[in-house]
Amino acid sequence: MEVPAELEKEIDERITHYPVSKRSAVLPVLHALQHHFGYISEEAVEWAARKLELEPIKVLEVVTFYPGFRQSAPGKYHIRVCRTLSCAMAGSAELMESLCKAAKIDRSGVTHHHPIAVGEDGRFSIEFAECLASCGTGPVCMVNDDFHEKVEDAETLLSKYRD
Amino acid sequence: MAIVVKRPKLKWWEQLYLPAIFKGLGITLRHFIATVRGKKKVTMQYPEEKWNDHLPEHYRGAPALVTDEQDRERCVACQLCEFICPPRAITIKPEEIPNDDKWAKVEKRPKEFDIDMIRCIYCGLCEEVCPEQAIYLRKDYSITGTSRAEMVHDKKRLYEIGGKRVGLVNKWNELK
Amino acid sequence: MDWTFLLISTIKIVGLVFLVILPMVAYSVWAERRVSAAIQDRVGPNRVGIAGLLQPMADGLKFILKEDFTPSHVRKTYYWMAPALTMIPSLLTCAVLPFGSRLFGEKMVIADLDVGPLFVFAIASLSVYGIVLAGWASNSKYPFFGGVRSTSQMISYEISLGLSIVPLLMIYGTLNLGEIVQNQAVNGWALLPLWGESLSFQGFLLAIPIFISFVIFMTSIFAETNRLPFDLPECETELVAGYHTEYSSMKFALFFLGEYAAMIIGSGLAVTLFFGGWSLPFGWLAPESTAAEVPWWHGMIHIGTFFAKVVAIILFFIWIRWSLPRFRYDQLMRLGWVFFFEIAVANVILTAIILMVVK
Amino acid sequence: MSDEGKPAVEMVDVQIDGEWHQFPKGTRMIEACRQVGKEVPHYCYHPKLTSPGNCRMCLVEMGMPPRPRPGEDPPEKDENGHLPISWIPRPVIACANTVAPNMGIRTDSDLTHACRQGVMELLLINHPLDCPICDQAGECRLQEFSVEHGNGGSRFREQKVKKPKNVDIGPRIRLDDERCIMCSRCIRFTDEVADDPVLGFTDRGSHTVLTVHPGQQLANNYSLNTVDICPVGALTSNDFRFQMRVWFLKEDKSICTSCGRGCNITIGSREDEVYRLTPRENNEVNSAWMCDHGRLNFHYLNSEMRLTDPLVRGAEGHETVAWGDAIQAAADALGRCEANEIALIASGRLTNEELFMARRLASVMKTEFVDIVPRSGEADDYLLAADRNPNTNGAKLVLGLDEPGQALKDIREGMAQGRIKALVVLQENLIDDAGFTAEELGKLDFILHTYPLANPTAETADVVLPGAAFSEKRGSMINLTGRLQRLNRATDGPGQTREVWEIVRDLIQALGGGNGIYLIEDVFKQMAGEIAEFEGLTLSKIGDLGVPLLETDEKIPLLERERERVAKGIIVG
Amino acid sequence: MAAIKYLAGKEPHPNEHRMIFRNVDREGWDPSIDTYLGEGGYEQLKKAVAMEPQAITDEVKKAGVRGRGGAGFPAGVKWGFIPPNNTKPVYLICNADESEPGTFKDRYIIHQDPHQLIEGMAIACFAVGAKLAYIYIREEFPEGAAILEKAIAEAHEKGFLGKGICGSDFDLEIYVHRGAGAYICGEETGLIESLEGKRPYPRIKPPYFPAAMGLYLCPTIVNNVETLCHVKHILDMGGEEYAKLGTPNNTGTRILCVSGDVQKPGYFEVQVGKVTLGEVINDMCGGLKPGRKIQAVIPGGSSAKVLRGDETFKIKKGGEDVELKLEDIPMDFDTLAACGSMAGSGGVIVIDDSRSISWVLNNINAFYAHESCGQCTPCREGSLWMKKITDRVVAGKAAPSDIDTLDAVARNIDGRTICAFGEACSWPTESFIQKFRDELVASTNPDLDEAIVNPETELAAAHLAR
Repeated sequence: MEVPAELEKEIDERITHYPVSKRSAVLPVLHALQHHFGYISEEAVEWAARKLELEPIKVLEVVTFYPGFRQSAPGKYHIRVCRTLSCAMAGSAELMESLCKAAKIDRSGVTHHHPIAVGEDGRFSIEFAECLASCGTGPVCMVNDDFHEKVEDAETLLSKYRD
Repeated sequence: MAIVVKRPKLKWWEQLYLPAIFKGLGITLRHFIATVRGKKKVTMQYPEEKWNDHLPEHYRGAPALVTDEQDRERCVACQLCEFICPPRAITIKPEEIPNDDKWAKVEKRPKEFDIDMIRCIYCGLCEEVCPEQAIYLRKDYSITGTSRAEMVHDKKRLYEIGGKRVGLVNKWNELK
Repeated sequence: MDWTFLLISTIKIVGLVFLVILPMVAYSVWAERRVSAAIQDRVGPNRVGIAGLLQPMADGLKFILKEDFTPSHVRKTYYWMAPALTMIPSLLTCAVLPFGSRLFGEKMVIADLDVGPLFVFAIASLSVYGIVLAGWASNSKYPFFGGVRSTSQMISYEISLGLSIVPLLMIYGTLNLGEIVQNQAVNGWALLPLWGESLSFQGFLLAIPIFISFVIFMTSIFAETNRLPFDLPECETELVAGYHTEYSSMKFALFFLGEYAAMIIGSGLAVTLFFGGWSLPFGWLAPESTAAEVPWWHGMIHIGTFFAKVVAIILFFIWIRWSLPRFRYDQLMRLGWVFFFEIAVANVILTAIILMVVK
Repeated sequence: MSDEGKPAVEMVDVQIDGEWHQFPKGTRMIEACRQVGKEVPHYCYHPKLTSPGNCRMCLVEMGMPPRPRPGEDPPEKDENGHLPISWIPRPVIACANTVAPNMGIRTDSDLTHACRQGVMELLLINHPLDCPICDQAGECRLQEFSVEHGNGGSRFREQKVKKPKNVDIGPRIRLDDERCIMCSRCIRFTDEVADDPVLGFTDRGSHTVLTVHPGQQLANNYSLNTVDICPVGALTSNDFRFQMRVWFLKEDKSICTSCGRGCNITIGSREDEVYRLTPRENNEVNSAWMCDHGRLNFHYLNSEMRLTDPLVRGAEGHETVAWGDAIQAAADALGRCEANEIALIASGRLTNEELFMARRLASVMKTEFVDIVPRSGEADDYLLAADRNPNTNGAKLVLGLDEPGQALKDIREGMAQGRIKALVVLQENLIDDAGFTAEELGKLDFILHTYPLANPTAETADVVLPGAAFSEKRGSMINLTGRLQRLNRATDGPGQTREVWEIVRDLIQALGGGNGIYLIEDVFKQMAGEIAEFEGLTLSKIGDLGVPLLETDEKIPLLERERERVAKGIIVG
Repeated sequence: MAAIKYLAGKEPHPNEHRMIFRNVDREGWDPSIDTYLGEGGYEQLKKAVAMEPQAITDEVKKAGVRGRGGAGFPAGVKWGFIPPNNTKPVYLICNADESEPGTFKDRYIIHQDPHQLIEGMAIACFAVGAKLAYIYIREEFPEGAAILEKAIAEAHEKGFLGKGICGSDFDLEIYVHRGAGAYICGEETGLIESLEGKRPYPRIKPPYFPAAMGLYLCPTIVNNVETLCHVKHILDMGGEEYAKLGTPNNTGTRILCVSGDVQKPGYFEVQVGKVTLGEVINDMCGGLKPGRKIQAVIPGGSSAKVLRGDETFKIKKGGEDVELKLEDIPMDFDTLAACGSMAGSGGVIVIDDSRSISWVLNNINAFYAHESCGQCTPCREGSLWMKKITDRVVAGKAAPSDIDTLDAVARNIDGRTICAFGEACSWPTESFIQKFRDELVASTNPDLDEAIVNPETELAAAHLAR
């Protein structure tokens, strides 16, 4: 795993936000790494641990706790569909189904430990997320960092990311 | 708790005990006559006649180990039978099932399992205590041998006597 | 030296003791086992020979072949002596028992003493030495207890035993057992006064003390022979096997034999005193006097009668054993000293009164 | 511990189950309850570790005096000066909360019982319930509290959460995640005490899994303590695993003899076989821990190499003889020697009593050549000491040695020059442990050697006697901090093994007549008469936790740190 | 104030009282500092740094503003908990980890009016003496985080942050800290742990009350986004004036987020207690979908206890017994608490009679089972157990007795956990069973009561058959 200098510089800057304890920077560092690499690999965990002078297990503990961190590579565009009550009432299950169909993703292998399903072509991956905090405009989903409200049609949504 | 038993107050003729004695003699005489006349027959002529067909369902014969229908050891060497055995007839040496074993999931099995049949009193506590339903009292009752060593049933012998016992054993459940 | 007397006596001793009493002992053991089995709805020994009749042989063989083991902690001399001391008195007592009238002119009794009952008691009580000695010599606690119990039991019941037959002696006026039997043969058995002289008011009246005597006598014989319900010297539940706990093989067998022999002699005495000995009821085939000639087949019948009666009494012994539970030791002593002793004395007086008043 | 010299601690009145007691301020509720005999069940709480309060087993009902509303009269005190208690409807954990003035605690109320029952049920739903296989069975808190507080049945009809089983997380430890109840004791131990934070939780919620970081191992010298503190069978010791059920083990209090620390231990044995050593709490020596090195250093006790009978060299090598003959042979040979022709090499592994007998022997044999074999290794910053002899201080005191090992050089020199003709070696393997050579020893006229195991030195000895090992003898030792502690016998040695003091006593007797010693107590009595430091003591007065005997400036790093944490109130201690 | 024009179709309802949301959906409004300054931005900060910090706290106390995060604890009182003899640094954390299902107000504040938050935070920091503050923003708002960071940089530039703010000797740094998708980080001690770089396991209280032992074991104030925004307005209006808004003890305005089965879900800033639930649903949200009836309402985020549509509530108000219908409940803290629920975070979820109650409960339980941190036993084991039971209820594989088990499990969690998550996850179940037992039992199968439904046995049998 090669961490580009630019990224490392950004990470170092982030670390300065926590003058009391370097350890606090675990989340920002991991976010930066995930943003760059798409997921947090074992090496990334160790790199972060070295960077923050922590035992690797302390970083792994954090990585595995948060659903926001992925330990396996997602697709180029990672879709998160809200499944919590308001969105579910607004039809997020149907949305998930149509998205999977449109992006050709098979979610049958999804388990608690592997919530992410990646499409055959690797372009799209998808998972259910808990509340994305836009309950009034359900069903909602996020594609990478883009937020989409009142998603009616899966194809329209995906077309924006098909290049 | 102690219970105080009140002795019945006896009449004077009862105190002589003679009526009771004659009554008793009468009873034994009746049995004697009945037996002599061949009216009663309980005794079985052992080696020629055997009980095998008449053994009750829960007859307590020799204790033995059983496998399940896939020939897997049910015993996990928990040593509870060794603990409960009143005459201390059972000796178990547990071992770890090696990781490459087909049944490694269960982790533990008996390496040695000896029941000293000279000591065994056929009480059945081992069967009762077994959490894996691995030890059963079978119907074998004529356990003989010509040396003390021969009377100690080892694991192999115990499985020979025991045979299979069908039924679900949760510990093998791969999904668990 | 009267060689004929010696020869005949030897024949009688050998014949009676070795050909009759000992086999009888053996077979009473067999009978004990078979009868007890029958009473308990079992089969009993039935494998050796027809109906297990050879079982006593097998047992005997086993006893003989077993290792004659002497524990290291015993007092050896006395330990060895004890079984013999139990066996011998039992066999000795049979010397005075008239087991028949006459056969070929010879009295069917080994020693026709005039003090028959006294001889019996004197010798029989010697057997307690064997038991006491065994208990003491074994040098372990259960035999010791057994021995001690045996002593006190013997002493207690010897008295009532002796006193119980005094009424009979008073009635018959003789101590010669042969004459007592002859008397009964002619004048009705002590317990069956239905012919001869006993068919009188006094005769019937005397039946009362005689019956009392009989009960005391029989009970005391049980106690004397250590039979259940008075087998406290060897009671298994408390003392393992009592005085013979430490014995095995033939030495043990001697105790066993002695015990059963004592039982047979006791039965013989009971038969002689209360059931008219070798005589048949109602004076059938009874000789006129002890001196009278008896045809040989009469003699044979008399011998047969005697042993038949003995066998009946033995069966009664066995029957009692498998019917009644064992006494507690204090109950046993109480029975002997508080009841039987007093009753026996009173019985003597009662007999005396009857004999004097009702003439 | 004595509280003398410390400022008086403020005491507070606390009502526990209706009875008023006094406790120093700052006492944890759970400890207060324990002190008055009300055991509060708990899993995560450990007095030597921080309290995260996560198991929720120690929930109790708590109450405080009512706080008057503005304008209301303050509540009145009763005749004993206690305020009424208004009970808080929500239960609180007893492990992390401290007592407060006029506080009320109910450990036996309906709510408390309901909480315990509820927590037990929840702990058990995803627990595999494989007690027959699990090594912890018999000393499992889950089992114990389930019997005490569980409701006896399960309403759980779902499928249990599946987690990794039989995970190899270190050379000495095995992990079963399904059994884990996430009390985090092991994590806290490795973080706070062992300073080797390799354990951690991954994932979350019901799926939380205890793990070591991939590629790392829980391998520090204190790793097996995690097995001790694991309240369930999640962590098991590879060494003890499946060897013996704990309910068969006879437990005897003793001390570890693998280094000079003298950690207090419990020896678990069955039928004269030692199965495990576990630490025993002693806040002056080892807190509640011990090192893996000491813990596993007992397998030689059950070894096939054990000497079982006295041996005397005959025409065809060593022959088994009776004890009396062996002692007589030794006495004959030693009796032929002049003063200072014999050297006595005792051992720092001997008890004071044995050393005392050795001292007697030296004076009977009229020799000045007395020493022990020093033994050292690397010390760590926790418990393990550099001095690997458990009783160096005892040897110094009893034998009067200044510098152990000093006289060894003289002895070797004397041997080389032929001045020393005979050697008495008590429980030391000179060839392997003290650098002696077989040739050197071969030159001597006579060697008497006692040792538990067959060894090269025994090969050269004329009389070889089986001497008892540490679990097979009674006696006392003085650890590096100068504390006199007691060994107790847990097993009988194999064959005809005898304790060294018995052997030496018999030898002295054969050399010079009776000495009035029949019991180890007699030895101690005579020792107390001759050595001032032991005056007034007896073996039984030493007690299970030992008594301070000598002043040394030895510090125990682990204890120092622990005391610091106690002072800060982080842990109870 | 000149009339503010809002974007077409997003005009506030006449019943609204827009204060925090004044600039949300406003025509010509953007989140830049210039726009903000143009509307009198940072004036209050300037005013504040000239005041005594204690005076600000007093104003806030006077205003009686209650925490908008869920618990409704008065913010001023919270600030006052910092030990008076404190020598350690003080931290302020803005809790922007808005994860309560049904709540979505923070999103709009952060996205559209970040400077309002920053100004509020700066004032609060000044009041409590904090020199370092963090905005803990949830991972799902990447855009919000960027906007905030940009806003912070702008404020820095203009001297509203950094050293010597507005000419005073007050220094302040605010950093944005992104979470990673954990609901538990909304719990203040969990948030602090997360911010310390650990697993967000909530701490035990006592001894870890944040105001005394918070971030890095120093006094720490954790406030919700909306709460901090109010600070600015309190200073603007003055505490007493502010307290006149709303109803006594339930002062100010609050933002209600309505979702679920209504015609027009959305957000409404209203004076606390001045609007009833009925008005919110029927009036502001345009009522239910045609032909539907209210089956249930969750009035304060998914962890609030559910209210049944046809329920009536007997409560005491001003010493009098009143009976309220669901529609008549005023949206304030105290009345909702008296009705057995809570105002919580202001997320109102309306459920009409087309919904299956067991499905709704299952969805909520799945959320809490997923979000349980797993630190303490009852919630770790219980939340998943509840979810598994409701899974079966939904699948029709449950027996009526399972409903009792479900209730018992919830009660085993309630009140016995380290943090309030225990209540959050058990209250929905408890209240749904209390109010909709018949509906839940109706979706069970009484035949299964006797049969021990143990999937393990079934699975094991299937495994053996292989």
